[in-house]
Amino acid sequence: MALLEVEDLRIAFGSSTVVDGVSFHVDESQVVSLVGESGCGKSVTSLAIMGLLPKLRKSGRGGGAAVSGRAVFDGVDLFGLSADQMRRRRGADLAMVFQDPLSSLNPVVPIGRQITEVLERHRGLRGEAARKEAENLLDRVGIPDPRRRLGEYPHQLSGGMRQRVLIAIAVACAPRLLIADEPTTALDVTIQAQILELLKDLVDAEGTALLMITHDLGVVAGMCNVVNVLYSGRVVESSSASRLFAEPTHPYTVGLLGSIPRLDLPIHEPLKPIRGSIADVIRWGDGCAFAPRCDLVGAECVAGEPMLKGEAHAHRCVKAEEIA
Amino acid sequence: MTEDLTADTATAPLLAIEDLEVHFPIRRGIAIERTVGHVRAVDGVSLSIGAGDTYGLVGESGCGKTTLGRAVLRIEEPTAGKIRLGDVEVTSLRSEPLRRFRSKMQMVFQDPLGSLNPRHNVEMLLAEPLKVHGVGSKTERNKLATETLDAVGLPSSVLDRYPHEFSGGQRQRLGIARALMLRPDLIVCDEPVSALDVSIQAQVMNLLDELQDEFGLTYLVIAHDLAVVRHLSDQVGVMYLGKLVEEADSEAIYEHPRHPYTKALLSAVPQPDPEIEANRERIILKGDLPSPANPPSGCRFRTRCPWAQDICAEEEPVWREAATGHKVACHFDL
Amino acid sequence: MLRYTVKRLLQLAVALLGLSLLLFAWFKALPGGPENRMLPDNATDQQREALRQALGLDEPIWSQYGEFLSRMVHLDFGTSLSSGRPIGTELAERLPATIELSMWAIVIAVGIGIPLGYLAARRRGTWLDFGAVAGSLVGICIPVFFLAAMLKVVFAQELGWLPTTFRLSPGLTYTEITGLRVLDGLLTGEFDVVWDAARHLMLPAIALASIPLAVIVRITRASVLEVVGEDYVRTADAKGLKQTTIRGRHIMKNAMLPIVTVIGLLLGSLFAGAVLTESVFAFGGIGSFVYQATTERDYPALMGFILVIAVSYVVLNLIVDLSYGFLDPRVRVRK
Amino acid sequence: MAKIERLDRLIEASVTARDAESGSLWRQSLRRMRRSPMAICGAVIVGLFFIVALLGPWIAPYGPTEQTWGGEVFLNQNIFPGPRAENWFGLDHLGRDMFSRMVVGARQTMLVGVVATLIGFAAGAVVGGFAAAAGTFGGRWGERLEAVIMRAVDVALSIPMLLLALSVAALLGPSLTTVMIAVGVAQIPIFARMLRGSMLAQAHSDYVLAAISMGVPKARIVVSHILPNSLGPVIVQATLVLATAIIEAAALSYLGLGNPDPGTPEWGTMLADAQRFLSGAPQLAIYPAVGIIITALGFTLLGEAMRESLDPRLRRQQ
Amino acid sequence: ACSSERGGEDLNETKPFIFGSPGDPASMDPVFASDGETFRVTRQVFDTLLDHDGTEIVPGLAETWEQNPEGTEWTFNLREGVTFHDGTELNAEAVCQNFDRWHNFTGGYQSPNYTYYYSSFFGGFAENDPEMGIEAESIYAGCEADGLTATISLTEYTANFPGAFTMATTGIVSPASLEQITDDEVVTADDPLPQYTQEAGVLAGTGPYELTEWDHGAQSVTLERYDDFWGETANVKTLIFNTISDENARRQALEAGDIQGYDLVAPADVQPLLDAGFQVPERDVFNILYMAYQQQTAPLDDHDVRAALSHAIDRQRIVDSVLPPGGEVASQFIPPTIDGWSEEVTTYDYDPELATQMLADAGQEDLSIEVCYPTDVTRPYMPAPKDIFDIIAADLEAVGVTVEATPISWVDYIPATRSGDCPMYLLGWTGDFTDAYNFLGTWFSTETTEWGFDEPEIFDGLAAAAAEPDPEVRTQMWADLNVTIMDQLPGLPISSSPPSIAFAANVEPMEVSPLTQEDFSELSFASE
Ligand SMILES: Nc1ncnc2c1ncn2[C@@H]1O[C@H](COP(=O)(O)OP(=O)(O)OP(=O)(O)O)[C@@H](O)[C@H]1O
Ligand SMILES: Nc1ncnc2c1ncn2[C@@H]1O[C@H](COP(=O)(O)OP(=O)(O)OP(=O)(O)O)[C@@H](O)[C@H]1O
Ligand SMILES: [Mg+2]
Ligand SMILES: [Mg+2]
Repeated sequence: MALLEVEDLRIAFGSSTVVDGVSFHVDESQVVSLVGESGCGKSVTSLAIMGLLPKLRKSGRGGGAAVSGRAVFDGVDLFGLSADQMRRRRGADLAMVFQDPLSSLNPVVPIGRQITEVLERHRGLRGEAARKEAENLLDRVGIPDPRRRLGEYPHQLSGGMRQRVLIAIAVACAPRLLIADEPTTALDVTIQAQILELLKDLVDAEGTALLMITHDLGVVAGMCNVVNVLYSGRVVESSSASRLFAEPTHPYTVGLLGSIPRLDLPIHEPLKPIRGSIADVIRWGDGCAFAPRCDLVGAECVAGEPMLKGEAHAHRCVKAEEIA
Repeated sequence: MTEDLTADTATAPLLAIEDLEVHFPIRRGIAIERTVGHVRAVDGVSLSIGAGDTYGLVGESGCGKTTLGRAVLRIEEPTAGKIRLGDVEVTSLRSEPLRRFRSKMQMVFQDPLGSLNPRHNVEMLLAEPLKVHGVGSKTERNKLATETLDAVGLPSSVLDRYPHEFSGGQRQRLGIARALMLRPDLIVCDEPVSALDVSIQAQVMNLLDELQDEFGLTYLVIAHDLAVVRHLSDQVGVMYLGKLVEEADSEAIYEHPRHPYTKALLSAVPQPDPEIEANRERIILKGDLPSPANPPSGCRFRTRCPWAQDICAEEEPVWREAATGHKVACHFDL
Repeated sequence: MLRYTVKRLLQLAVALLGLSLLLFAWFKALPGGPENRMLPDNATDQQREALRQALGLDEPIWSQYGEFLSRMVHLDFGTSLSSGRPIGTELAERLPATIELSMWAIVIAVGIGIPLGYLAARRRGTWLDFGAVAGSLVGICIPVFFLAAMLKVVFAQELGWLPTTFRLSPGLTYTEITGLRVLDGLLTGEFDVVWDAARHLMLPAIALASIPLAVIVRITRASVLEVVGEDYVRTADAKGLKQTTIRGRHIMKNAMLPIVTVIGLLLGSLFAGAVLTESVFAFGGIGSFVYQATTERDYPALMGFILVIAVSYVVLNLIVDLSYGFLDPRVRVRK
Repeated sequence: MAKIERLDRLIEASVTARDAESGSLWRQSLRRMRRSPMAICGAVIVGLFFIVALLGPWIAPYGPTEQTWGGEVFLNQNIFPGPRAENWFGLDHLGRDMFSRMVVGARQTMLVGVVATLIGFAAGAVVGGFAAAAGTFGGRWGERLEAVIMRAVDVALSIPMLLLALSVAALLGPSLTTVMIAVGVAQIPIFARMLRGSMLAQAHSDYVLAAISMGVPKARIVVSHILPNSLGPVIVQATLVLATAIIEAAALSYLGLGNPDPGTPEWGTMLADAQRFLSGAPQLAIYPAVGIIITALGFTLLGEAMRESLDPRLRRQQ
Repeated sequence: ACSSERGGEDLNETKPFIFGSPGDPASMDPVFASDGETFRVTRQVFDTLLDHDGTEIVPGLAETWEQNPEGTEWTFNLREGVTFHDGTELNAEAVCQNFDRWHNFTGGYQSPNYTYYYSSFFGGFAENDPEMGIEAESIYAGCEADGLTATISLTEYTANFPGAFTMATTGIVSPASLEQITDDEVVTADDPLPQYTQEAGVLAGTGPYELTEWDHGAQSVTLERYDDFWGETANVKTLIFNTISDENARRQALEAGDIQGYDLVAPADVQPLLDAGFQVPERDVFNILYMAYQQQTAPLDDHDVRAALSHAIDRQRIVDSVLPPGGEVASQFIPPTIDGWSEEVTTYDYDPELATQMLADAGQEDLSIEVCYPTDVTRPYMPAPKDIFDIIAADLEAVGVTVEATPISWVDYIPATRSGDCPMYLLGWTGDFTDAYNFLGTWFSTETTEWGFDEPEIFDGLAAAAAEPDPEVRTQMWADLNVTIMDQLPGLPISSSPPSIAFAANVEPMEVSPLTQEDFSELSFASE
């Protein structure tokens, strides 16, 4: 059984629906990715699972998000839990690593405190015990001289170290599912490599399931078992990583792959970009949202909502055969 | 006659940089500020770019790429060294002649929105460089603007729109169009695509390529993404802590990286292919970039280098030609 | 941190010197003489001229400034032209009243303003938020003296709940230690004084607190709103921390930074407000003194007063800046 | 085929939807403001105030100084007829029609606010703008000049505003001009600081760098790039200062430094005068007080709404 | 009745009487003061040789007194058994020591800032300090003590006498307490007054109260009853003068019961206070408010224009609507309570038609004139300058005169009017003592730019009257002068108005004085 089963997730801010029926699942010890370009709804999806989206007020004002669908974690629908129950799970069963390591750490609280507070909350560790454990954690994520670091503030650390601290916090209570939202985008390649390595090791060692959110297909290829490609709030293609890279079936996936300059291809061969920009969309209800940018677009593309087809390798394109 | 000219330009590079240094003073003090040290952002870089070529500069954040680019354009004052563009020694130009000379070299910025004045519409944006250099009449300027817009793939109907009404990719096109307006010899592109989405990134890269052919441009492309640089450039230089550590044509860099840092960089770039990824040999560097205010002794890379030896701490490696057109600064032949 | 403190102190000295020059030049430029106020209506012109001369008002400017400066260095502000007493003494006698009043005003403003601002931010868009924002807007727009007068008419005069004037009922025996009456009462155990002084403080402090309160509510609200949107609050939420922890350690600790700055800046308007409030309540602080000094062209007194206020304002802001260092670790190293 | 057309139409629709958002930054923020109740309230109040201020003398049923009902008013017996058919707001202590005085007084009040703000704005902008320009483009000497100017501004800032105004008032003697100048002068350091800060922020932006790299002359960069983009927050501040100016003017009047000429009514002076009758005839104080509060509120609301609509950080939260 | 009587007495012993003064006193040594707030306090502590009852001069410390016909020798027979608060006895020696001390002031003590009244009365000092700018010679010729008889000699008579002996500034201080001080601290005019003047209890007087505390911070002065007072001992044991400078605040404090009395009641408050059961005893008028016509300014040099303007003004309305109850229209430049007030003066009654006609006759139909008034002040004779100006302006406009309002801040007002900058202006005077010279002499003793006219008849008449020691003769001379002055019409006397004083309902107030010289020892708390 899947550890996390997201079904028909819909998220709307006011009148704009930014996630529109997303379903996917994460099995135990699996690394699953959500990939797509900026604004396609990756972060919002992860935040919804964590219960971190701003709540919708009764008045409908204040910019809250309307979330519907189900996110079954370990047999329990997370959306059905009370705020308090959810708070007890966050940080313990489900943990998250955010994109920007500087802004994600509290600038006026020593990092030691930021680690021990989660140990205190979920593992009941206090005082010296908590400090010892925090030190262990820093050591585990590869921060040298952890004792000294505990008393330092985020601005005294480099970007890579901050991200390590965030990871330490996330894995402090040995969560069963770790969600990483673009954990390396803000970092240099060499540091990115360090962090990805670290994540991989942690996941392997603990058997933690990882939901990896990224826009970098390279990262996906290096880390993930299963890939879900999102476009304009929907999954357009979903399959195991090996199959997806070998035979992409959705024009969007194809386009993405064609846009990336690769080290293994001859230089100066022009890239094959997708035309237009992500602003050029139509509503999914009216047809394929990708249609305005698609080279293969035809009348059938705007004949109504395309369905997700296929089991192991699902795609949402009426012209999938043409690509294959 | 014509023969001679072409021959000349082929041999003499368009841009030649010699021992360029840019140091930023670190000021501190109680009542009166004193200089207590220097950030050696660029610390002795020499390179040259032939006319019509593209030179790619890569390196990690903070290694001095932007500073180098700006020094070339004299936006940042070089502390030492010479820069020559064509027959003109840029470093010796002062005020008005420098201002005039700026028409020969232009810049494309990383942040497409931030580099466009939000209160100027496209027409003002594009006409301004012409106006300040006294080029053409109003109608001529307009015609040129329309042409250039067309070249970067935007319709002339956008002339009266404002920057915030465009998408990221379109804004970058505008930035490029503005740089093109004076038909400069050299364009410095500082991270021209790193703020863009993958699909848009590809569009802009292709555009830069096309424009180079169309206008015979020379590029200095600065980026931290090795794949991007390799794709755009004829020659690639790798920078580390204010110095070049390796320089070669882009093919060679990828095939035979000679500096451990280049190797590490290359191995760190994730490839969108699970098979390559699974079999790739990774060099994971230890630690972070040291501070450019007091770089390590000897070889600057030694603190993170997996192959470091004693000599690396003692002696600074010389900048040598390891193979034809392939220079490297390392004590060893790897 | 030490370097930073020393640096700020040096800057302060330079600023004060500049200020003294500015003030001196300013007051010398003022027309009309104090002698007109110091003499009865039917004094002769000759008597007036005599007084001018006697006061040294016809000496060269620079020698007047030299003397002025040397006196300032010796903390001698000269003699008040209107009361004939040393200005330093006059100020020292009146300062405690103003300090006590301002302190209570700040206590009220902070004590109510921060919780209210926090609640308004957390319940953004509700009636509570609307009420707090509207109330603070109105609070900023009410002239202080009018509010003071209205409070007095309603609560002291019509309802008779509180006294209308003075700091303490005349005739009440009281032992002075710090000059802050409530505090002194507590120290000496004279609880009737504590009660009486508190009753006298109530209305003026509320009137004086109106603007700081309004500003603090708004800045707290804005600051909390901004912090709540920060990534680290989301991180704290993602850790599953208790709400109280998030509120205290993650939201308020960060939100306090702009609030502290604003409180420092508010001190200026507080002194100004004190001038108005004290005159309405005959509170006898430094405010009524400056009012009198202004109308009577008592330049030395005005100069002394402004210097004292400016110095305390600058010093208080220095303290605010330094306390910033404790609140925000980033400042500690930066410079 | 029809389907393709439909697709085109859809794309067109999505594009025009974006076009609807077009226009300059100002126009956009104006549009945003139209949706904010705060801005609407503020604009309505300010608009009404300006109308009354401009048309005052024609709206007023009586002259503001006509002591038409002198015989009915007995100051020394505290007899002031209140609101009635002929005098909507009643009579003041000299038997003048309060309504007429309020309406005519609006103009003076507006004048105080506007002129004071203009003085502060203009002088502050010159000082701050000059400092910022010198510091950015003046080389080493420019930097020093800027430091000196800004130190002076800081010193001026350390004097509480009312005191600054008070000393100006003492210099000039009590009059309406005094109040305007006093309040205006007191605002100079604030405006100077704001404009400088805002200009420096712009001076380090990429588009200024771009302008430099294109060879745009320095003067032109300051005038056509930096200044227009820095004025936003300063203009917002000006709106807020208008509110403060009106209140400060009232405070100065209360301290006896305001308009001493009773012939031309002004709200601050009226309020200060009416303090004497607060318990006997509170209406005489309440009319001008409410006038001042509402007007100040109007400007504050408008200013705040403008600030919100211009502030990209706040915009993001919306 | 008996028990309630005791209730009042109890209160007198236990409850302090708190009086709201409009301003702080300046000095506890009365010779250095020139303001009513100081005198209000010191008058309770330091007795003077002579005193006032109403406007009449009566014995003070001197039981009887005589003057020689030339008015240059004043002999005072002191009361027996008078003791100072420090226990020493009063005798002529003590009186002379006081006068000699004043006469011998040096340096900054001579500054008009401090000893304005003394130098006004006596001309100067033993040795005038050139720095202080006093040029006149002292007319003080010495004081002879003989047991309880003190004789003060002058070199010449002025009409300031015997009024000067009633002035609080000449209050007699215990010589023993003077020994604690040295008069050498004030060297220049901007040296502060010596510390002892700012403290209670250094100087001892003979009055019904002794000073016990001056709290500058709280702006309050506390006095305690002196039980060995030579007259009737005070009723209330503790008396506190607490400053409340704002007139509204004073009223509100009285209404709220925070204070039991205050001075300078705003005219508008009188009726409401009476209605609410407070006591506002009427003082007799002892001041003059006038509007001056500066005759150097055309066409004010034309008598008919001045008369026309005078007819245009409805003085009765000013009195009725602005001035406190008890105010009256003034017909001449002295109040009716002073000897020399004349029934025969020309009056200029309100008659706008006549005024219009007269202006037309004088060819001044389109007269436009500047009128000055002071801004940030209320004076006892002029409770609301702005309001009074408004009414006058409206009246003048009604006869076709265009009024240019020139408000001037009080500090600059006197200099402005003195220098002749104001064609028409409002001003007035409150008498210090009851001699017409105290009023007329202030204005018309010589040609000034203040008035801008040259009328030797008036100037000479005034000098003659001032030097006439015989009171009877002097009174007639004053009466004649008043007629002359009102014919000449240098200004229009507008009103005399009583400055009001108010008390709580449970107070038995003292007799009020037109010279605001109330004796607080008469005051007591009433029975419930
Ligand atoms: N609080 C919010 N209110 C309104 N719209 C929002 C909010 N948060 C996100 N959105 C919108 O939801 C959409 C999806 O946003 P999301 O942050 O999930 O994108 P993303 O895929 O994570 O992109 P990126 O790669 O840039 O992080 C975007 O169009 C965004 O504008
Ligand atoms: N104006 C300046 N004053 C002081 N130090 C500076 C200044 N500009 C840059 N530096 C420092 O110089 C070094 C090189 O900066 P530069 O911006 O050139 O790096 P970069 O390679 O472009 O990095 P990135 O990839 O982050 O853009 C950095 O350490 C930076 O902090
Ligand atoms: Mg995201
Ligand atoms: Mg850079």
